[in-house]
Amino acid sequence: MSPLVLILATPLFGSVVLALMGHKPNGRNVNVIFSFGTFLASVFLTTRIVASGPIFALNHQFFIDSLNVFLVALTALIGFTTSVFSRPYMRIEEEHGKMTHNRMRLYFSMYQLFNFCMLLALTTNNMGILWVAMEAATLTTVLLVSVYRTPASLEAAWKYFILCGVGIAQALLGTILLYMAAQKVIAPGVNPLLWSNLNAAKTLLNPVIMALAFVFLLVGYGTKVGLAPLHNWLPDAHAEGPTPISAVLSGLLLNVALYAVIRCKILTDGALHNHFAGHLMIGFGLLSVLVGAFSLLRQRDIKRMFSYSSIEHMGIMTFAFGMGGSIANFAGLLHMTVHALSKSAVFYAVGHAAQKAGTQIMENIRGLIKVSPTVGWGLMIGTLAILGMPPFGIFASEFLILTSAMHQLPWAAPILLLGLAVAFGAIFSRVQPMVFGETNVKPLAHPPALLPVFLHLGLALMLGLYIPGYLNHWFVQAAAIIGG
Amino acid sequence: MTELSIQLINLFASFLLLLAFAMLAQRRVINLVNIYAMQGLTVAAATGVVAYVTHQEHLYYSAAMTLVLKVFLIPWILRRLIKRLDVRWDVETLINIPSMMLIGIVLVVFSFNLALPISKLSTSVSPGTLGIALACVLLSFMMMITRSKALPQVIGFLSMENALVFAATSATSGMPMVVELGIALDVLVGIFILGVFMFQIREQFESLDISHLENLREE
Amino acid sequence: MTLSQFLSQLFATAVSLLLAPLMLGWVVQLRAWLQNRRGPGIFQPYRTLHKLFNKDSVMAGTASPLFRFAPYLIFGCMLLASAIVPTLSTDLPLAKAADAIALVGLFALARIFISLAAMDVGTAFGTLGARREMFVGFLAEPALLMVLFTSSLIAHSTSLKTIVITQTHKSFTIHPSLIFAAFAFILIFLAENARIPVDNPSTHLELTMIHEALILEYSGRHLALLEWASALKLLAYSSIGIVLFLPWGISTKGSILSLLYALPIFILKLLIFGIVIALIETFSAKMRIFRVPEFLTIAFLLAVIGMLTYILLGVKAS
Amino acid sequence: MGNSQSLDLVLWVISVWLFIGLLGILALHRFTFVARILFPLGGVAGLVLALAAFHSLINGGASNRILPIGLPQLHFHLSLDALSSFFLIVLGVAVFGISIFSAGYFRKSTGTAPGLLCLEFHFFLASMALVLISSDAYMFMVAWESMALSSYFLVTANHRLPKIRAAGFLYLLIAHIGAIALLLCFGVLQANTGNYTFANMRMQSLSPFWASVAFLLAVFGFGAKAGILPLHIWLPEAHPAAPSPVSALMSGVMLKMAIYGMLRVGFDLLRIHIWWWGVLLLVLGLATALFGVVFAAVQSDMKRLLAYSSIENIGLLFAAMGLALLFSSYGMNTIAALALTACLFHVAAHAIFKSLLFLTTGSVLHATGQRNLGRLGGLIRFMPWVAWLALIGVLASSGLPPFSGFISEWLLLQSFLFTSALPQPFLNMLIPVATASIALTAALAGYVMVKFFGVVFLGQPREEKLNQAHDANLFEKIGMAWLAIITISLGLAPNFIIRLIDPVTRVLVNQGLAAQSKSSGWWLLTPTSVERASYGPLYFLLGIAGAITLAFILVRIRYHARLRRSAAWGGGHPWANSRMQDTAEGYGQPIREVFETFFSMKKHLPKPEDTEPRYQVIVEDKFWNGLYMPVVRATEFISSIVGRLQRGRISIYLLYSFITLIFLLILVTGIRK
Repeated sequence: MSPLVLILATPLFGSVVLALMGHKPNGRNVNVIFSFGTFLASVFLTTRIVASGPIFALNHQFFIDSLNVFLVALTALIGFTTSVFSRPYMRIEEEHGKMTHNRMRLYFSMYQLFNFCMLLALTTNNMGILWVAMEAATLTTVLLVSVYRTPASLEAAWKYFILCGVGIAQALLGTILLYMAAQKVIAPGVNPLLWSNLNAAKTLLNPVIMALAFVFLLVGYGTKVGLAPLHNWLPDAHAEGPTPISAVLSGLLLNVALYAVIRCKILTDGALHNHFAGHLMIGFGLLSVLVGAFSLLRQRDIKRMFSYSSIEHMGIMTFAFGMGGSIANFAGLLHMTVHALSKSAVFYAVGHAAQKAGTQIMENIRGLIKVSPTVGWGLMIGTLAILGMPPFGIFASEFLILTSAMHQLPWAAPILLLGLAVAFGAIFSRVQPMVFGETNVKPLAHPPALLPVFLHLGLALMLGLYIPGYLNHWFVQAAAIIGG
Repeated sequence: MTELSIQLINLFASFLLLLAFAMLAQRRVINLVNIYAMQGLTVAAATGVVAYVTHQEHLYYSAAMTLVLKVFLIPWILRRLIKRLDVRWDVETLINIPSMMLIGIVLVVFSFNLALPISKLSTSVSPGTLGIALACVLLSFMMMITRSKALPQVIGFLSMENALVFAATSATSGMPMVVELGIALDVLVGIFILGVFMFQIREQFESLDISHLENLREE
Repeated sequence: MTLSQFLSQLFATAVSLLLAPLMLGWVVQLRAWLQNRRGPGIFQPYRTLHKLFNKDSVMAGTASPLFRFAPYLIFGCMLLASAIVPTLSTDLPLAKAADAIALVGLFALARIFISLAAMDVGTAFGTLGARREMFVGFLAEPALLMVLFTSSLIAHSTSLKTIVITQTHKSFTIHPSLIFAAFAFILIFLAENARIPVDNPSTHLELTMIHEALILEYSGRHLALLEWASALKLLAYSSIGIVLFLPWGISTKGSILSLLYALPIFILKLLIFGIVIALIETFSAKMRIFRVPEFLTIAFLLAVIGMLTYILLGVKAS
Repeated sequence: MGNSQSLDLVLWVISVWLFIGLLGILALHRFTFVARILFPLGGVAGLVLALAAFHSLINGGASNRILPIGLPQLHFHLSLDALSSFFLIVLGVAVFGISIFSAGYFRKSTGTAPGLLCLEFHFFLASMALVLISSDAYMFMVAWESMALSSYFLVTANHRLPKIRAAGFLYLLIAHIGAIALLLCFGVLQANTGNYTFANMRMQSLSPFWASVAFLLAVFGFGAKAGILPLHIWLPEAHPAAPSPVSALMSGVMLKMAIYGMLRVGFDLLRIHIWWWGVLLLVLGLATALFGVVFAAVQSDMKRLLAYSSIENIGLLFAAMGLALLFSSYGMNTIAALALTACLFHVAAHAIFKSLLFLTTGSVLHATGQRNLGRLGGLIRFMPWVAWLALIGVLASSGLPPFSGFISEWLLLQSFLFTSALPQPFLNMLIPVATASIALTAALAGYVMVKFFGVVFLGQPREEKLNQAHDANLFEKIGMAWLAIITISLGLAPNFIIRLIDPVTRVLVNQGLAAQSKSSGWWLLTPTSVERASYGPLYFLLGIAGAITLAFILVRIRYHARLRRSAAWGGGHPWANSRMQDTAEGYGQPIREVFETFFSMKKHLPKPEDTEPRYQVIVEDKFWNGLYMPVVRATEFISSIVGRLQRGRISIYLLYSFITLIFLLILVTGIRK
């Protein structure tokens, strides 16, 4: 239980420290150190879990099982790599005059706080705290998105705040309903908001209330997942914030929101004994895939484009979890992991590319491999990984999802095919000339941090060809927990 | 005794609904803030009653907290914002008031028969209030949709949050304290951030009319 | 293969090798008579060949080895073709080596080489001739194949030997499909052997000439070989016609003696064939080169219809 | 040494290729090391691969292996059976020639670093080999897509040119869509067992409906790779764009992977066969063949011409497969085996001669820097090696005896003549039409090849600088000579190949031709019986050679060998020059006239007032404007509609979520009722 405390305490403390000295030249290093500490703690925790199964902590307020432990590890890892990426990136931004001292402080401290919120949301056992953490994560990211204080960034942040605020309010109503349903069945003295208790009693929960609750929860957390048609905040927030934030938004926040949805789905399925929740998720998933794919075609801003691709991928995952079954759930979890890795890697590469070209408009970024082959190849390979080219992990999960969809929901398969095909055409036709061809971009002042890019891509590659035993073990167990 | 308290809670509930409609119909920002404060008061009172009935002392705290936060602190902040930003003028709505009212009534009916079966099952002191809470949520949602200025939107958001708290206390006789605290904290931080934002939006766009915030779009 | 078989094969081949110019001469002579001319006499082709062989061969300075090699190869192809087609007997060793399809392939080989040779020197006429030749070829070849297949369907075999045997020694049956095939074959025959109305072997008119344009750059022994080869081609086609449409009289034994018996019948058939050609050539006018595709497409379609009718009737029967 | 050893050997070769690729990355710019050492090494490895596969084919039987990578529930399953062995042999033999050629081909000046090319090249080889030995859906797809990916990078090796980038993009897009279709096909085949091994798929018995779905998906997926009509659109763009050895690999070998997949799914994994599948393949194939050859005839770029002729050959292969499917659906396995033999033989033949032809274009490209037929000519004088080797490829690919192309056409026609045995009269009607189109295609192929060879190598040089053209260097010569030798021996010893094909057809339709071909001796090719049909390429060759030598000797003895050289006769024209020759366009003109309906042509005729009159015809593919453009426009239209979702008004966004909420709530009440 000590590593758990560390996981939560480190970023919290870090945010305080960085709020004081984030503007100092080595603030960015301190940031890295804190993230690394969090990462180490998460490694300890995972080893603990590997050794001795699920654990409770702080009289059952915290709960680590195989469904969230790998998400904790993933979050900590990407939090760490992103902090590494932020070092040169934010420095260059500062020299471009986009960041003042105060903004630097705000940025670093909020970055740590954001990590804290997400880790809290992942580890807590209390549905109420889960809601609080999600809301807090929204607030921190709002500040991070608006950190440049440009009109565009403010507009994006405002929309993000209002839409996600309203959405998350629905989630609160859902939580209240959940609580209401729980009160009837759970003995007094037992906390009816703890997921573990709810899960134990889920078959008793009143189906009518649960159905209603799930609708509110799905709309609420679904807004943060970026499910169409609740997705409108997502492209703006991704495109206008600093690139590291786009990376963690796509890589982590969406995952955590989806994780919340899954937790709720488990309870709802238990209460309803039918596939209601699953069908809703399938519908949202397919809609998001189509909307994401077709929106890709019209993009000119590179970060905006990749945020739409995040919508598409979130749709695929939601579809998979909605479909349920051991294979689909397994694939969904795998997709969560690999998408987080590859998408953040792509955003790292994109960030450097945009800095080199001095713009995010794709027509003006050309021939990257001429100037810096690493960034160019990073972008190219990352894009191919995102587009589901083997042997990267996304292909593995899409393989499982599509093949099992072909039998469970044959009518959905052509929709997915259409979505994937359109997405491929749209993204690749834009990335190709950015990487290849004659160039117009200029080299950077500071060496780009490409370790994160290739680390992530390497992991994604590994997961496509070989999934470690314990990870597989987790996935299988988690898939079993999700059931459906 | 409990009979009376239940009637009281139902009274507060209907009062809340009334206020929601009033907010929908209200054009002046400053009045919106006042209505919001009244909502806060109602919620606080209702919470107090529930606390008295169910003898949960943590509900007294939450009642007090609501009182401080939503009757004094936040309205005060809002008033200062209005003064500083000088946005005392009338708010034109995107849909005209009568039709909004009509839609509002439809929503109320809808949410009532949505909540009906649940209220039947409810074990809490006043089962009927859930429908009203739901209606209030939807009404404030609609208000957010139909207002084209930043501040009214925020107020709509806050009133929605009020309705939620009311739902929590009346329908489930109170969430656990830690959750209540968390919610309150989030709301407080949120309002501060919004306050800061509005100044920046003001200086970037020379107005708080969010119809200016339409540059991020697909051409 | 035994020695006797080998000998009879040699004999048959020699016969067609020697008869070929005669056939050509016969047709030319007939045409002359039909046009009230005296004509050069049917042995003129032999004299021409002799003369050409004696002459020096003049070759363009830019000509490549391919140009020199082509005449021999074409001559070889035609010789082999006339050896494969059962003229006198069906029981010849080479008959196994190639069936109808291979025969068509053989003609195609010759055609491609003569076209390449014509393109080699790189004069306007050469390339023009090559283009026209290939153009005629790509329609005539499949048509010929179709004609052969019509009989193959009847005989359930593509080997000419079996076709002859089924025609002659099975119970006599009338095959309507063969009528279409016959008409198609005549058209192909005219086109492939550069006869009127497709081509006129006795003029050098830029607008119309095909075969003459191909061999324009050749002279001396090479020209002789090519002329002989085209004579052989004429003979081979005639004997294909014989095999397909009037195969009676072809011996099925491989002995020299039986071949000798079959020889006069064969010559007789050739004479008749010559008359037919001469008549057609006399009574039809040379058509414009643009019309040739239509002419050949008709042939092609006739052959296809032939096959179709066979199947249709076959269906009715069964 | 048993079969498992040969599988080991195959794996070794694959890993050697991967290793060579990595070495290439390490020696990124060491040109001589990469070109002169690594590439030949890869070629030798290819030869080893061929030998290993040959060995296992001779031994017969299959050997399986499981690698401990891949998905946890689904490790990589490998299997080396007759089918894969046969294709591996083709791969190895072709690769040897191509790699040796590449050693001499790649110059320092090429845009991409030689090491990178080496990496992509050898990963391409490895992925093709993996496709052939993979025995579960996941590994197959991984190898399949890696193949597409590595070849894409090779195609875009010279990515400075936007045209090449566009070609590469189109290629990868269609390949990817096809791959997704294949994925769905495997999804059907696994029949919801969650077990993706081919072994399991073989055991499933699908309902005719689902089987047909799987089959159609497979046709789409593999057809997209093979360039079957109307998915061919990428092929004439991508193949010419690549460096010539890569074009050779793609046209010669990679297309065959699609054929392999089609055979694997259609005959091996799908146990039931339905007659209309065969008809579908047959019709598709014939249409493709005719289309390809007609378009080849009007091309004026030598590599495009060859690419279209590849489309034609793929069409023939599909037709043969369709025929086999048709026969086997009626249980006529012997004839099905005949058709399959034709198909497989043509796979081998085309792989070799098409690679040879593309390599020759590579040498021509290097010597002249010219791909446009209109600017070439007369090269046989300056590069005799290339010319004569090309001639062999040309003769083979125009299906002339006694070369390899003829034999497959011969076998195909033979199997067509058996169609009269089919029980359905409607199917009998196919014979004349199908046979006619096959014959027409073959004849046109001859036309095309004469155009190719005649315009490139014969005649007068159409440009001044062609006179400096140099012949191929040693590596190139060796590479091309190897392929030429294989082509000739394929043509002369067909029975040997048929004995190799025999076990394959036994796997697919458990029938073979080896017995008959053995019965009538080595030199005579007799699919069924001597009475029915026979062809002896060696007799044939000897016959021609004998006749030639006879003629030669007679002429020399009886007459003389006097030869005078002089200028060519210019038709009475005083200054005959090379401009007077027929151009490539001119050569294609008759075909354009006859098949006008096939093309959409833009003619530019000179006007009387033109100072320098110029006649130009641009021939375009009707499918591009007729099929692809509408699809693109439809997609853009939909995306414009979807774009309206993001109008920037926060109120509208809130309205969306409001409506969604209300909708779902109504849904809940509805469910409850």
